[in-house]
Amino acid sequence: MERSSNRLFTTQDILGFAVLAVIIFIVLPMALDSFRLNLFGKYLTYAFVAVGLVLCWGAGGILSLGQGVFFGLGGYCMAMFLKLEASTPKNTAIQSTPGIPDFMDWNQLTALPWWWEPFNSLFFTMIAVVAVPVVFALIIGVAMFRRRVGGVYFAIITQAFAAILTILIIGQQGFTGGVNGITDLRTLHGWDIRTNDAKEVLYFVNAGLLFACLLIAQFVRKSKLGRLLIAMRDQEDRVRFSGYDVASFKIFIFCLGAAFAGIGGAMFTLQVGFMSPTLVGIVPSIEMVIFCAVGGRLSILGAVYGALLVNWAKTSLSESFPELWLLGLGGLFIAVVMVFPNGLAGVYAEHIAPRLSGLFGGKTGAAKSPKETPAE
Amino acid sequence: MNMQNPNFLLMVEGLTVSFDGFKAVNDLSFYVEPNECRVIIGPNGAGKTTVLDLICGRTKATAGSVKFKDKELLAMREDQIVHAGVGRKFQTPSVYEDLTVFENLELSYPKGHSVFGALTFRRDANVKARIKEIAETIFLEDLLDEKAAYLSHGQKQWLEIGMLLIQDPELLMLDEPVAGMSVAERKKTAELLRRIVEDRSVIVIEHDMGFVADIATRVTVLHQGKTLSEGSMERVQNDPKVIEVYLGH
Amino acid sequence: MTDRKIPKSLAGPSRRAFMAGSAAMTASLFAPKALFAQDYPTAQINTTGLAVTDDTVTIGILHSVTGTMAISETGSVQAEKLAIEQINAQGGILGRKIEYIQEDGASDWPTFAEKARKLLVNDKVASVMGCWTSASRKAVLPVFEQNNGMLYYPTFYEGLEESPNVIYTGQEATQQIIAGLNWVNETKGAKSFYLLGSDYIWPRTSNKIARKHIENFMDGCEVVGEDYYPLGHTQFNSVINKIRLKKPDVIYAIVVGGSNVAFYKQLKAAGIDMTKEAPIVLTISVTEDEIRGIGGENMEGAYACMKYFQSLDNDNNIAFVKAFKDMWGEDIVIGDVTQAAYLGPWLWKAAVEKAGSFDIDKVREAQIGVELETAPEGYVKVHENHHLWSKTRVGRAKLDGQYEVVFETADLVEPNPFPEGYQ
Amino acid sequence: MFSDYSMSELGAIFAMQGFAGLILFSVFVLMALGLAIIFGQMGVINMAHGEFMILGAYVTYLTSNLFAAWLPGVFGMYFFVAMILAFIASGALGLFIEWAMIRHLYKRPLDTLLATWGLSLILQQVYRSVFGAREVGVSIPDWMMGSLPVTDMIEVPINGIFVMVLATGISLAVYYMMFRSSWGLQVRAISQNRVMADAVGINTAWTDRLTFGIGCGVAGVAGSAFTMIGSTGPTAGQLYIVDTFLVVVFGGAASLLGTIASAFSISQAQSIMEFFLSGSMAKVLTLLVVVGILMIRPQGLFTLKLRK
Repeated sequence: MERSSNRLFTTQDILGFAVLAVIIFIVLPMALDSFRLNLFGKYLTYAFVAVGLVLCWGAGGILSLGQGVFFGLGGYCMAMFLKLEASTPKNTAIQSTPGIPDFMDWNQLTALPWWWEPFNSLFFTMIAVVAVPVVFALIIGVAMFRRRVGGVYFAIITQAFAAILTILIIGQQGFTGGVNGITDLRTLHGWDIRTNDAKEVLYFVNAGLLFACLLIAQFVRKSKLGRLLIAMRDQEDRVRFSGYDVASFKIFIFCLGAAFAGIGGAMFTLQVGFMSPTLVGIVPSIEMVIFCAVGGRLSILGAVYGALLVNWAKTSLSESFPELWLLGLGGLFIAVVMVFPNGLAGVYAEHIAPRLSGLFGGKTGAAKSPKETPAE
Repeated sequence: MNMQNPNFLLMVEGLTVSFDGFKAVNDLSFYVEPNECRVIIGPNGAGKTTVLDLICGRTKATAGSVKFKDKELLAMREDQIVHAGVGRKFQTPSVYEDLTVFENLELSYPKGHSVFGALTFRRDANVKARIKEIAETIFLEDLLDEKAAYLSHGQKQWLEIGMLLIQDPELLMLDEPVAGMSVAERKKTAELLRRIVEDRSVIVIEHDMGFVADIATRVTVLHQGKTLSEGSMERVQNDPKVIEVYLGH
Repeated sequence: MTDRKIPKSLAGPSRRAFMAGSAAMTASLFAPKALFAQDYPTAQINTTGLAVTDDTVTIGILHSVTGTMAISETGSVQAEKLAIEQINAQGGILGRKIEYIQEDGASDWPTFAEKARKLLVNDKVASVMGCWTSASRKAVLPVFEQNNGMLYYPTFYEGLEESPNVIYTGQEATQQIIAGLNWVNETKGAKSFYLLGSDYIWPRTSNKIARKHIENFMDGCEVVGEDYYPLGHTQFNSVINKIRLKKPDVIYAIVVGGSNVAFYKQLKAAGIDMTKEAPIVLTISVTEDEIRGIGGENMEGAYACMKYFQSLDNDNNIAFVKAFKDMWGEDIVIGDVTQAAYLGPWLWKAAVEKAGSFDIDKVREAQIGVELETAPEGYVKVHENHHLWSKTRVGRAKLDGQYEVVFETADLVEPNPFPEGYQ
Repeated sequence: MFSDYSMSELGAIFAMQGFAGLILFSVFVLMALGLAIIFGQMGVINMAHGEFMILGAYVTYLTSNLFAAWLPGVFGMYFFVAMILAFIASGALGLFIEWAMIRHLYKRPLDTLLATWGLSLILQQVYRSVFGAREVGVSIPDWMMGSLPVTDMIEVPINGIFVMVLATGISLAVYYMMFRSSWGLQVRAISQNRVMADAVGINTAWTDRLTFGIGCGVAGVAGSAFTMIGSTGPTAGQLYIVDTFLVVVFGGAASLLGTIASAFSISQAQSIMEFFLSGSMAKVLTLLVVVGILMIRPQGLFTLKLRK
């Protein structure tokens, strides 16, 4: 009675992970020049968020329109560390108060605010990158899920959080760099992150972290918790009356999504070289949902493809037809909802996988209904 | 009639809930003994389902007390009530349609109910054996790998009962368990219930009087949120107040 | 100002050139001193592998065509394209036609950084005309510094920056603020000021400089209130009430974008008639471009402090306005930033020709001290701090959406991005 | 902080500040009513609500140009024509969108959210292509600009009064339609029990379409009115969306009265705080308070307690 869904990896999962690994670790680095590779590295940072959304939204039915908040918090934590490192008294000698970040000096701050101090430590920063978003998610999650706020209300309130944080960051520019963000980041422990070599290294670090997150996500999906999430999405009351504290599961998965987003944000900062409130607001938050939806809201690997594909399309379309980009993106939103509700993964499972299995004569689970298509 | 009888499994006293002034359940009291099968009947809108909702924590009471094994349920969360030993089946079958029968039962298995527990839960031999055992009880042993969505209406009802049984509750509350079943399924369900009652108490809401007579130890008649009559099936059937309510209007 | 090395025909288009209509034809007719490519072998003038061929040189244009900033940046793109066309009509730079690659920053700062990198690393452009907001400039700045590119940045901005890889063709804050404040104090007798702005770095820094100047350098003057609203805010009745309460002589407004429209409409509706000048409204954020959205009737009587107005009456500007309208349509308006954007390609051309090379380092060196007599705003000169010497002017908004110039500084104002005593 | 002012000044200021709050209240009501109808009664999230408003604003712009060109004599009255046209244009687009998109998604409220977000992007680009990226200046008839002096210190803006009258009028009209017309009865019946409403012969498909259309039409009228106080550009609609949703959610989604009460409390809170704090902080605090209250009381201000 061994059931395939109880194993961490089915044959098909292994295949899916392997293909993605080959694409990310071998094909892209070989096919792309350093500039394009860095771009794809940036896209991959959004994939962290999209994978988190698959867990929250696809599996758990919790649609957060505020993932940008967590992405931003992670990114800002990293940016604060890098900014402090870049603001040596020597580099900032022309300031009235050397040794503090330039934007603080422009805003008449004469000393580093106390809550910036810990970000002198890389170790603390690495913890904060995950911990700060998680604590935020925990507060929001406890407040909302304990009171059984869900669905549309949750979406709107998380969206409001994105708006609030953006206004706050912009308004408190002496502490946050305001609308400009935290810019001109240079080195990580003396290692210049702006060189092409560094960017390549960062790409692989990023890809490695993404795979770690994918494995965690796969583990969660395949654990009993993963099945519980699906059960909760469809029959929340039944789960509750089977003796589960539904809220704690939702809080957990929301925090996990926030942690992924925070890591993504930190990697974004490292690869792009700055962090700004435009990554926090409502628009990027919703765009991250679309990456997830395009890939297939039920598929963690799909989320990665979704993030890569949409962003690649955005870059190339806006290079050649900037006017058309919004039309294309808008159309994509509508199409993915109305025509391909399970995104790329759904298309794969319905149309490609059956043919593949017919081709190889194997039985690779093609008969699965699209509604519960597992990864890939 | 404030009876502090330690032999009662469930003591409901002065239970009241009002929705914007409308008292759906009004100062209701009743007591359930161990191994009793209590059937609650009453006309539509009498508050039957609301009573179950109140006991299992789905609806918050305005006043009163619900004691289960001397523990006050009204102060507890739904999942804590379940862990205390109260199971609840809903009126419309609610099973996880996307999951298989096996997985449905597995999710109800009383282990790994914390976040960490669920992450580290392993499907070991004990779990499998227990699931198999329950599946036999609810006549679904051949359908373990079927998705719940493909079950018949009656089979879904059984599956939901099975999901409760696997937790081995001391008090089981069933809301119209035979609604929408064929005659054959009804008979099987009655047989199932009789077996269940052997080692636990059950509260059943039911309209089908034949079925009620078949299983009930005692019957409580609710009317406008209050107890109208209580006792054996025979006594209740002959109570003029009950006849008035059912036939008079 | 006597020692101008650049021949007039090189430094800018002549007025007659525009009137001839066909730009291509004018090149040979009116630019007798055009330089020929064969005099400048590519290998000599381009030693760092920029996108320069024997007959073309490629530059980048990097502005937002989509998103919220597209409203503001459109004018800059148009001005830059006009300048490029005119330069090409005169024979190009060192005999090479300018080609451009236009990228869309999409009002998104990471996209700006990404596109800047693309232009510099992949396309190897010889210079970039671009950016509008400070945030986009801050985002691309490290990219330009690391890859040694050259950015011509057109917007008036808060200062506090002096990058070797940027030429700031707009005013830094002191150039825009101080003369205007002095003027309103001296000619209108204004003593009390209410500072208002959208909540981001440029209005905040500008108001900070304004406050320092009012409090430290203007006798008997005071700031009676200071307020900031989020970008995109559309309800200003509360602050208008506060203004009534404080009764300032001057409302010093640095509101931007859609908020602008809301602010001036509501100001007028609240019965503050700006033509009566009680209080006076003085702004540094409303150019002719913005008035189109606000409506001339809602703006009439307000004063703006800029370096350029479309109504400027000099030959350079008359020709510029005509050429601009010929290219982009009769009903287009030209604001301060649009003019500054127009200067970008011309300043770069002058520097390249002075250096005799496209190499960034040589251009940078040559750029200092470059003068442009043909600028629509009048004569400008590049300061060694990479900003321009420019005049400050005050205009009064008219019903038709144009400004009437009521004041200009006698001399060019020195750019001072790190003003002592104002920080 | 009050010591600098005389009592009469303070009185006048508080009167005007109260009035400013009322204007903001009217603005919120206008923004939120259309959304409250659609979200409250149909459970559909219309993220393109702001773009429907902007459509109304563009219609007003076109109408003003038409009047200026062809009927300059009655230009002062164009605004009323424009509002009717705005209602028709936004309403018609709403009917079409319901038919093409929304009706397929009634069971997936989160998906309507995404699809209508896509719609909003498309509409923005369409506006940009048709009307240009710049804001358009809508000329307002002279009689609407300016203010009425009540005392020598208190002046009330006429467009503020106009917005208030309009908000009251539209609220009454919506109230009448919801609670006095057969359409309203049908809408309420459907929102209570769709299957039953279907069974008793209500044309649920058509009622839904009409509801969506009317909600969008009201948004169009709001957009038309907002040309008096705000900007009209392709992306201006985005400015309103968060505020609007919070007003509706805070009010308790199913209750029109709740929407009005919530618009009132949010506008007054914001208006009072704006007077004492910087505008940015007032905004942040208002949003935080609203979100905070929603966390404690997720069902919003007004809601019926229902048996599940």
